[in-house]
Amino acid sequence: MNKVVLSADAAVADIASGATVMLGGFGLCGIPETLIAALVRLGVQGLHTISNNMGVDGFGMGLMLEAGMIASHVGSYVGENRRLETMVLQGQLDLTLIPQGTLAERIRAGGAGIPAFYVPTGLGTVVAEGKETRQIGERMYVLEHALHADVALVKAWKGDRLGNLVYRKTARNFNPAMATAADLTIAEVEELVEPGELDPDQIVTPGIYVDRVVVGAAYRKPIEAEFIRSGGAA
Amino acid sequence: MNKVVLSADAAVADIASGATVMLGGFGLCGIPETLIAALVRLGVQGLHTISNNMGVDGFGMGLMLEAGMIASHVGSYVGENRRLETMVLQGQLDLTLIPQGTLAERIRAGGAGIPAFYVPTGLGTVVAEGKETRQIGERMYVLEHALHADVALVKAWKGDRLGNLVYRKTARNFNPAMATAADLTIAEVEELVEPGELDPDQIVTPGIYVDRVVVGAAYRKPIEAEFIRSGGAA
Amino acid sequence: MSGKERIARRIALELRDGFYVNLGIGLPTMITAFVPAGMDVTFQSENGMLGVGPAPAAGAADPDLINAGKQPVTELPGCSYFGSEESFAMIRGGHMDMSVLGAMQVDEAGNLANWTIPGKMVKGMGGAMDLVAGARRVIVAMEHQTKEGASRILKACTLPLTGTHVVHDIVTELCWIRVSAEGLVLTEVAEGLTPQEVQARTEAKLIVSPEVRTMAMVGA
Amino acid sequence: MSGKERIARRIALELRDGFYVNLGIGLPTMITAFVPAGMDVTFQSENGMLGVGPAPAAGAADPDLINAGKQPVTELPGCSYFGSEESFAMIRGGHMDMSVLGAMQVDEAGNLANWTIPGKMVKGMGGAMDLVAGARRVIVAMEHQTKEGASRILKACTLPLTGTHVVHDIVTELCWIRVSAEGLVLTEVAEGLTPQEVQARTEAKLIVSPEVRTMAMVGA
Repeated sequence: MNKVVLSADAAVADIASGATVMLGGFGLCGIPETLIAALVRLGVQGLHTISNNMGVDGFGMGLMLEAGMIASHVGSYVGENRRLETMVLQGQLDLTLIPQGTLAERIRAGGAGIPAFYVPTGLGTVVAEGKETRQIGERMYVLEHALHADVALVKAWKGDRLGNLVYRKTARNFNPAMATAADLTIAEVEELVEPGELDPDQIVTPGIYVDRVVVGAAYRKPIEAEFIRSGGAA
Repeated sequence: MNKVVLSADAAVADIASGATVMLGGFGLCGIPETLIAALVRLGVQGLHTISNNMGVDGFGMGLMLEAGMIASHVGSYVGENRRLETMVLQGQLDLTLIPQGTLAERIRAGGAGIPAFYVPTGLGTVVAEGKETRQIGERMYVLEHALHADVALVKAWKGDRLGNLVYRKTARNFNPAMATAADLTIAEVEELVEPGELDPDQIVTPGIYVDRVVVGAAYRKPIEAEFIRSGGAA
Repeated sequence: MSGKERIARRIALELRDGFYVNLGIGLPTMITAFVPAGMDVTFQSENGMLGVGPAPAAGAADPDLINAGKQPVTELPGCSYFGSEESFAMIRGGHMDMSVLGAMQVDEAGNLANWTIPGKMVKGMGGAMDLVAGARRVIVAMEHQTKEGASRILKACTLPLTGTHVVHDIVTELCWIRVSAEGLVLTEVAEGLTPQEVQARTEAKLIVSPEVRTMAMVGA
Repeated sequence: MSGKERIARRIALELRDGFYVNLGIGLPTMITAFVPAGMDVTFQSENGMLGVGPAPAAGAADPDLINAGKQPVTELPGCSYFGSEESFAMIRGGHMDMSVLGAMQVDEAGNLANWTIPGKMVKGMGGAMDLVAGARRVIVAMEHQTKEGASRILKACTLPLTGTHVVHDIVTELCWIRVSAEGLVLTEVAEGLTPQEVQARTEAKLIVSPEVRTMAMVGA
């Protein structure tokens, strides 16, 4: 079994316009840089993206925004995108903001065969508008539904050709949950290792969740606060 | 911060009769042998236990059964306990059997602030009797509620005095989920290491979930199939 | 060749390269011996392992490394371990290509009963209800009749169910049956048997496929 | 000493040995500098880390190691990393002893607004709604009034809420307020101020505690 695809362009080639795509990362940390670049080159349109943030002007998903590829977005924080602000205000992009933990749990649920679940988060706020609420025990809760995607693009530190993945420090974030919640999961890794090199007790994403593995290259990994301060010229 | 308690007896000393207690392990693999022995010595009564199995006659939770400490049990498989069979048939113990995956997820939910969730498991069977069912998308689902305990007794491989834990092979099983789902979590470890010795990327149970750490000793770790075959004289 | 071995060899034909498969305790476990050469199939054990290897050599058993039948197993390169909550997220979330389970009864609606007999002691369902609810394809592997000669393939199960409308295929030493919206379709019969002979040993009504053929099997 | 520093030093007094604490971006982060000597407090960052250490030395930043404010941080011995789903399971599940957040408005019912101003661009709530719903104790740390001199402690919030009935305590440079079922109880006032002076700068009605005293702080 060999899930390694030799180029990022080949790995994303069958992603269709209009697809729902999850992208891992928190801020610019642990984002699939290589796969995003390939997706921009592919030039698909009308994507429905799910990602905690949306990059910054000039990097990460910001490049997808600039390419006009995104029709709608579900995330929890999009603070640093001036272009996004303009697009939303002009009605060019449909933005849904939801609490970060609810986002993470809805994605996990999408991978775990749980169609819906109750949370206390957002009760009495706009987040709960139009949603079922109910008392369980002594407290009120909001019903939230699973999120599932056509494609998940995730970034790991090391991986093997069976799709087993490990992550490094806070670059883990949404990547493992998203890897479980799509029909097609493509992982980019910094280092490809042989099956058996990753300690089986330490594998975070078992290969069953991963369809394709791409070795990324030339990681920029800008630190968001510094990147923004320098005007994106890092 | 030092969560290490010097003896298992001291670690369990404040567990009260009538408490709800989760116990990690699958079969006899990864069970808190040392803490079970201490609990039997403590001699509390009327415990409500939650554990996938219930040991075997003469080992693991079988010792608690023999001590008459258990009033009720929630689990998924109790196949190898002749004493349990007798007790249930004589009405001495209230047994609730639920699907293994639902058990695991209900425990995770108990630790994760999710009071209830929907699953496809058990629909149309006795497991769903008396439970809400509802259509979500094209399929019917059953509403299941979180499980939470007064005390969780878990078994890890290595741990540090901050309560960080790692597990070994299939001895992981229910231990990490249970560690999150109790007011008081007591972990027994085979080896105590210094904080920082466990790679932060590899910690499975972060210390926040663990209140007390005990170093276990003289592990017997019988293999269930062989233990039963030899009449418990292993 | 025993009937059980014939069943295992037949199901092995359904494996595909890259499949992730969960095998129930007992008969289904025999399938591991018949994976076609050169084919990569990854076996899951619901107590928390992917990449389950064969039984260890005598004396080499590791008590921390067991399968869902509580028997010692070994590691294959690239295997991984995870907690029960993750293992069943994987199962319930539809990530297993195939689940093969034993049964006491199956019926025309694809209902399955394999976990309890009322009045006798309840042992528990373990992971069976999760597996049938979550796997992409559920194959029942069982001997066609009870030791007393009663049919296990019924018009309607009489024992408490493990799942409703969950079985995709039924394989016995006598035949292959596909569960369809129209009912049970007999697609293969064991060598030397006729569809009529299989029907005679089956309570449920079998729809004989126009393409019914002789049961094949791996390595036979 | 700035008002913000006084707030951070006052909240630091609420820390206890063994506490696990999540600090919001901005003012709350300043509390890390005032943990009493010899006290073990573990800071969580909701992007997936327990045991967050101070900022790295210049040039030593690791882009894979950031806090929820996307600033580079360092590891402390015994730290751990986990995914977002686990991080928020931890938060929502009631495992954080304390969460300290900034606010734009708080009101007499303990409602909090800190994530959006309609008409201006929506940046998103990030993890704030999860934190106020899940932490055992939620402390709001903010300057008492807006730059324009308007009260941030209102009879009822006018901005979209982050959570309802979630705030336990409000700390400003002027006072400590405990949210109770009866309303907002003024328990401490900054040195040199009277309860009446604090009330004059506050829209919400303050119930002056019979034991009202001067605000203390760590290391002051």
